[in-house]
Amino acid sequence: MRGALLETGEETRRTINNFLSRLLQEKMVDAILAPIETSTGLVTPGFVTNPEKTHIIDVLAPVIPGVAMATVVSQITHEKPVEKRLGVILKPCDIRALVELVKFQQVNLENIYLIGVDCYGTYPVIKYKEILEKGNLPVENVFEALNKGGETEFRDSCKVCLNPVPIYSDLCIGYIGIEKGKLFIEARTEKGEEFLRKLGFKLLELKERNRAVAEILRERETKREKYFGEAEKELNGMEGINSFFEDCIACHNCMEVCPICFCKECFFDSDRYSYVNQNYLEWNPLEGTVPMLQAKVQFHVGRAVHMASSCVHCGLCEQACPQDIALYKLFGLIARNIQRIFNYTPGRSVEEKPPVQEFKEEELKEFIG
Amino acid sequence: MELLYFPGCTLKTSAKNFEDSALTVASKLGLELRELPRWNCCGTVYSLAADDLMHQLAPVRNLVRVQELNRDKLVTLCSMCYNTLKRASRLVRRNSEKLETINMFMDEEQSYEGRVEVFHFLQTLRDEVGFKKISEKVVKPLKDLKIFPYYGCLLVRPEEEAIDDPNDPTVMNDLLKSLGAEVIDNSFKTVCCGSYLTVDKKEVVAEMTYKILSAAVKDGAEAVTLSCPLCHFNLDFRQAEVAEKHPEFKRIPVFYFTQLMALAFGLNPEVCRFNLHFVDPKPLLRGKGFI
Amino acid sequence: MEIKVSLKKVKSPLVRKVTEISDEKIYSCYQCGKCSAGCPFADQMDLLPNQVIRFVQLGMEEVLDCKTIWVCSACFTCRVGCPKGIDIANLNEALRLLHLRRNQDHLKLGKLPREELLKLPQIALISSLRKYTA
Amino acid sequence: MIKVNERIGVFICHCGLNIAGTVNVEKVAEEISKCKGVVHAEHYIFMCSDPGQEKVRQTIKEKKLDGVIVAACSPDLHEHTFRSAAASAGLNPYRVEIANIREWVAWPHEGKGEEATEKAIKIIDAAIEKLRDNMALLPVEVPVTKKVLVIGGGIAGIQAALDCADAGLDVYLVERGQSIGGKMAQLSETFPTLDCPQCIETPKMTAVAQHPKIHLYAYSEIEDVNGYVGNFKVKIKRKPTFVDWDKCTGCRECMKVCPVKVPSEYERGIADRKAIYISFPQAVPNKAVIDAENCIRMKYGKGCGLCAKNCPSKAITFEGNGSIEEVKVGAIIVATGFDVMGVNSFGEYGYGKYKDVLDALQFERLLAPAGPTSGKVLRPSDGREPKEVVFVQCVGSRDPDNWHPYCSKICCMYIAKQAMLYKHAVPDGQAYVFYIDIRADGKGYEEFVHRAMTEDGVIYLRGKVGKIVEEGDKLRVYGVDTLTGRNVVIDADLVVLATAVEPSKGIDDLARKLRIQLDQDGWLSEAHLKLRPLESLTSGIFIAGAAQYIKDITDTVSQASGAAAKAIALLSRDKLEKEPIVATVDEEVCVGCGNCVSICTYNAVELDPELKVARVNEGLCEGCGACAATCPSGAIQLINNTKKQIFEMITALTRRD
Repeated sequence: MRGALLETGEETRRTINNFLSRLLQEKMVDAILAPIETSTGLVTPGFVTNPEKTHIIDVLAPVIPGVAMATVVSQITHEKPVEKRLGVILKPCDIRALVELVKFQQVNLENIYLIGVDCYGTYPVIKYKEILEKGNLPVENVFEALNKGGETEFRDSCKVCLNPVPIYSDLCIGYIGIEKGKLFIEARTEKGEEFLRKLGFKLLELKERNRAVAEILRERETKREKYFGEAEKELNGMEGINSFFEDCIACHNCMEVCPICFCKECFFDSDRYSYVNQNYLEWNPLEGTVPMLQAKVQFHVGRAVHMASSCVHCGLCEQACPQDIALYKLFGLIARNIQRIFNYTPGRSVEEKPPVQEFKEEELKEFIG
Repeated sequence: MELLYFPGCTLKTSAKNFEDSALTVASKLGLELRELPRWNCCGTVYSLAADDLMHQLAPVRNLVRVQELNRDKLVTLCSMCYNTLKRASRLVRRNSEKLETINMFMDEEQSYEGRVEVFHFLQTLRDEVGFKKISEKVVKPLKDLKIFPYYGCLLVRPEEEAIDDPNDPTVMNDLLKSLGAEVIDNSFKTVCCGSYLTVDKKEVVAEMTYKILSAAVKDGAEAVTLSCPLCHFNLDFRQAEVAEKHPEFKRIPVFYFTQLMALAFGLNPEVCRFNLHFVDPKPLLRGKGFI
Repeated sequence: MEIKVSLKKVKSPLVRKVTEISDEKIYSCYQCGKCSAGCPFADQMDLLPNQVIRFVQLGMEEVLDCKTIWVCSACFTCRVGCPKGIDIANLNEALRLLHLRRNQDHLKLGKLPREELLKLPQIALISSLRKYTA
Repeated sequence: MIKVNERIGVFICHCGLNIAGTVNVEKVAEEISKCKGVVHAEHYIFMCSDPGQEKVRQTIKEKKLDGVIVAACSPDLHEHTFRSAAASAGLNPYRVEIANIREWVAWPHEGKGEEATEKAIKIIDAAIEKLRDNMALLPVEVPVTKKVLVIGGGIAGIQAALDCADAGLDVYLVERGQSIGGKMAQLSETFPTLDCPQCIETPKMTAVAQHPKIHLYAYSEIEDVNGYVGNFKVKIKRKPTFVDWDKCTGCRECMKVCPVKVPSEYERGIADRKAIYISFPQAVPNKAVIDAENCIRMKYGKGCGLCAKNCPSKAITFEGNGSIEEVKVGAIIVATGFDVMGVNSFGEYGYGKYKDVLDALQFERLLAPAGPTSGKVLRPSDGREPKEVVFVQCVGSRDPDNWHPYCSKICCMYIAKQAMLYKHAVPDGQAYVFYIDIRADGKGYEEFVHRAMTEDGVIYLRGKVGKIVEEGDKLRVYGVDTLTGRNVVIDADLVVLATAVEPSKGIDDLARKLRIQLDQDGWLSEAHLKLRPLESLTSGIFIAGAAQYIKDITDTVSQASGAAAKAIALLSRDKLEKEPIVATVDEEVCVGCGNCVSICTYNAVELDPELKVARVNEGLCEGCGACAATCPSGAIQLINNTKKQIFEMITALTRRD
């Protein structure tokens, strides 16, 4: 894949933002949807239309506060396609979620240009705020922190993430496998290449990047197996799942932040779902105590069934849980297993049909015999 | 009533007991069995070959003898004679061309016209005398005597010549019942004893004898009855070989059905000529008080 | 062992002669095996009765050397049972006659022990001579 | 959810001893009578009998029931019976539910009475829970187009078309070949009567051509099918013939001068046809087509044109792209027939390599009086009369390991016929048939095979052929006769292979367009092998002839008339009533993800492009419930099978008490 190699020196964020300014200046896009810096130093999705104002954009911030960018794109394109040409900056998991939402007709990509960004991983919001408070972390220092083993503090889903590099976008801002002081802006589509050529970049290929990515993946695959292996042991059976959700307060935050939970009204919040709470009284009176878990667990298991085949492993559910329940451990595990069964990788391509939309006679042989 | 009767070779020699008992029993029933004058060998076994008419001359010649007397019925006692004469009579009746050829061969005889019907004496007893009449003649019912009626092949096969149902004949059963005997019936009653194999494969016949008799004994039979001198020889004489090979085998006497009739009718047991039997029936008969 | 089947074989003297002598429709046999199943002497035979017909159908001369045709007592159990109305006993007779008509006697009475000969009734001697000698 | 004044009656069937032999029906009735809302529970020896149904009717009236449960056999058998009974007593039929305690309980748990009884109670309990929320429904009414589409112009299609047309229905008969007639038209004579197809099929073909109600679309294919029972919209593609059929008189002058020879499909490759052709003398329609792939003028766009010059009616145009016509029909009969396995198989027999190894359809042409040899049996290689012919049965059939697991069914009979006809043609020749066993199960069939064996002296050898090797001008056939236990060698002049019969090529594509199913071997799936063999699982689409599974002519014609009768019965009504158990969408809740659209086999769901919500076409919906299962928000649900009802049923089944 060809792209442009940019000299950044110590000025990585500014180089990126200058590049984004030029997209606006040259009228290649009318607006950019990107994480922009808030007054507290965190980031939030926002539009930039003025090329002079791109300094507010912070694409490398190792944090995802609030909902996924894919959800934002869905909000603005679900009814009808955007009329202006919009460049959207997304992390790899965000892009995969976006691709899934396209398949569920929740996103319309007309007039949208996707600009992906490499992502080593992200901190929990709380942790990121702590770091900001301590050292006012500039972007360059993120890389340094990482070199010193900073990623041990990443969210669990990031530690075992197999997609540090976007797999679907027009352009990709890459730093993994690129020597210090440089950035590689890769063109993934003809449109992307056209952008780079119009901006006067010389296009070249960088093979060593693939090697670096492969190395990260090797390491993470081992970690991932170990992580889910432990999870499987811990969560085995209905007993395990019941106790896993004991402290759940049924706030449904996990659902709110999940990019794949796109329903208007959750089935489990609706009158279409009914569980007679009086039934608890009839449950197993021999043992003497009955926690009113059923409805809560049904919600989680039901939600898992709905989203597992398309789960992009962003881990936002876990970050959103006020009770600190390690939700990714369960949902990630279910998702991994189901995706394996159907040999389906969410976000790989918009052409690939999700399992819930397709019946194949030869599937699930091991279950139905 | 007078009936023309064809004795055949063996009834004049080793099966004299069959003939004597039959003649006496018949006269008791008001039948006169008049021996066919100038009878010759029946042909012994029916010749199956379609291209062989020579072997049909002997039986047809016997039929000519009947025709010469202006009679149209011939009765036999021996099953084999019955079969051979009957089949020959049917062959020439069905096939006028063959009859013509045969007649040409026998130019010294008058031409056979194909009218003679051949019967076995058991048919006469069943169809003309009737078992009711027979039972009326019984003075010493063969009470408690368990008898296995053995039909063999030639009374009942092939089906065209059979005197009874080829697979489940009952004529002798019914006769035995009318004599007051207890009938032991089993499916070996129509299984071939080995017939003429007795000459050069006597071990085969001995084995069949063993199978047939031991099945009957197992079902409780104390004696066998039959209507064929060859079957009689095989089932009676070959018991010696059977006993040699199967030490547990218990010999049982073999009667012609006419002998049992003579006993039941209270006739002089002399006509039964028990001395011609290899397995002596007298101890059994004495034990039951029939002699 | 391989057999060669050909037009020549099918039209061979064996098939022709057996048909001529027996007047049986040998190709009518569909090999159900009921003849063999019912034969009281099958265990003494080297070829089962149905195999005898099969050999004839295919013109296999070796059928003439089998023991079966000399073990058959022509009791007609096979004939009574045959669903196709074939008289297998008759077929065996035809095969025996193919020997006998060449003056190849199967039975030599002189070889039997004298005391046996004295015991045997006429009916046995004459019938076996009729079946086993020319 | 208990409703006020619920009045449910439960009727438990003994099914003789089928149920009562295992399930304690008395106890079931006793326990169920304690359920909330149940005002009546009884058991009876045969609920489906007249007195049984009468009990249901009586009780509905006397106790003013508003819901009925019949605990009996599978709803497949008697759901309709009891719904009708309830309806006649004034209860809405959809307020009747069946609890299957025979197939689900009594049969699988025979000998375990106590557990079975408990399970039966639970299943009835669950059915009651479902019943509580069952709505009273009226059937969906759909209009009817009184026209029929028949696909395939073989003897099955011909018969079905004639029967429908005679009943007054307009029939569109679509045949992809130049002529109707199908495989039957290729046969020499037919077993067991030895009628020639020219004598018995040609009159029917002519009748098709002349029938005012039949619209024949020869040289045409099905492009697209839409709609539903009573209301199908079908696009028929007329393939370009390059001849103006209005002008063509079928005089065949064109065929005389065409210089291009190609193997004739009708003669199955043992003789040639021209690039412009009419398939066979009795063809219907009697109109020529140009085979564009082989015609010089069509290939190069110039040159030749001899046919056009010779055509007295100036019908040959070399132009046209065909056309697509749309017709509306109420029913469809699929009669696409079969093909026989081709030359790319059976290398061990030299099929496709040795000229004198033919398949049986090729041999039919050699035997046919109007065939390329005028009925003389002559070897393709040297034109000599073969004196020894070997027929091999089950080539590719009953061979699950290499080819097809099924029996091709017609081969035993047509091989007996071919061997017999061969003997009639060559009285001094000999025919041999290698077979595994002979399946002659029709009227006069066994006798026919017997005749081949006995009267025509065909020698049957029980066994398969291992290989065939060319030796000089002979074919050495290595076989076995398992009856003698010997290997058999025959030096044959000609070998005929009864190659397996396969579903007609292109049937998979057609089945997709029709939304009907194929079985594992590619034959059309019937709705029920025993009880609904003429129907596909899609209402309004019927199956006739060998497309369902290979059949002989007798069976094919019977089934074609049967399928026609089905179609006639369907279209005898002005409106069709359809099961109201269909999917419905809560548009407030639907998020428009399209899962349901994508998963629906019947194309019954569409997304409203404006509102971005799913819409169900009740005419098309078969009530399978796949959409409801795939909808994450429960916006689309199946009437009377709502998620809520299913939850209540599960709760009832898992309740521990």
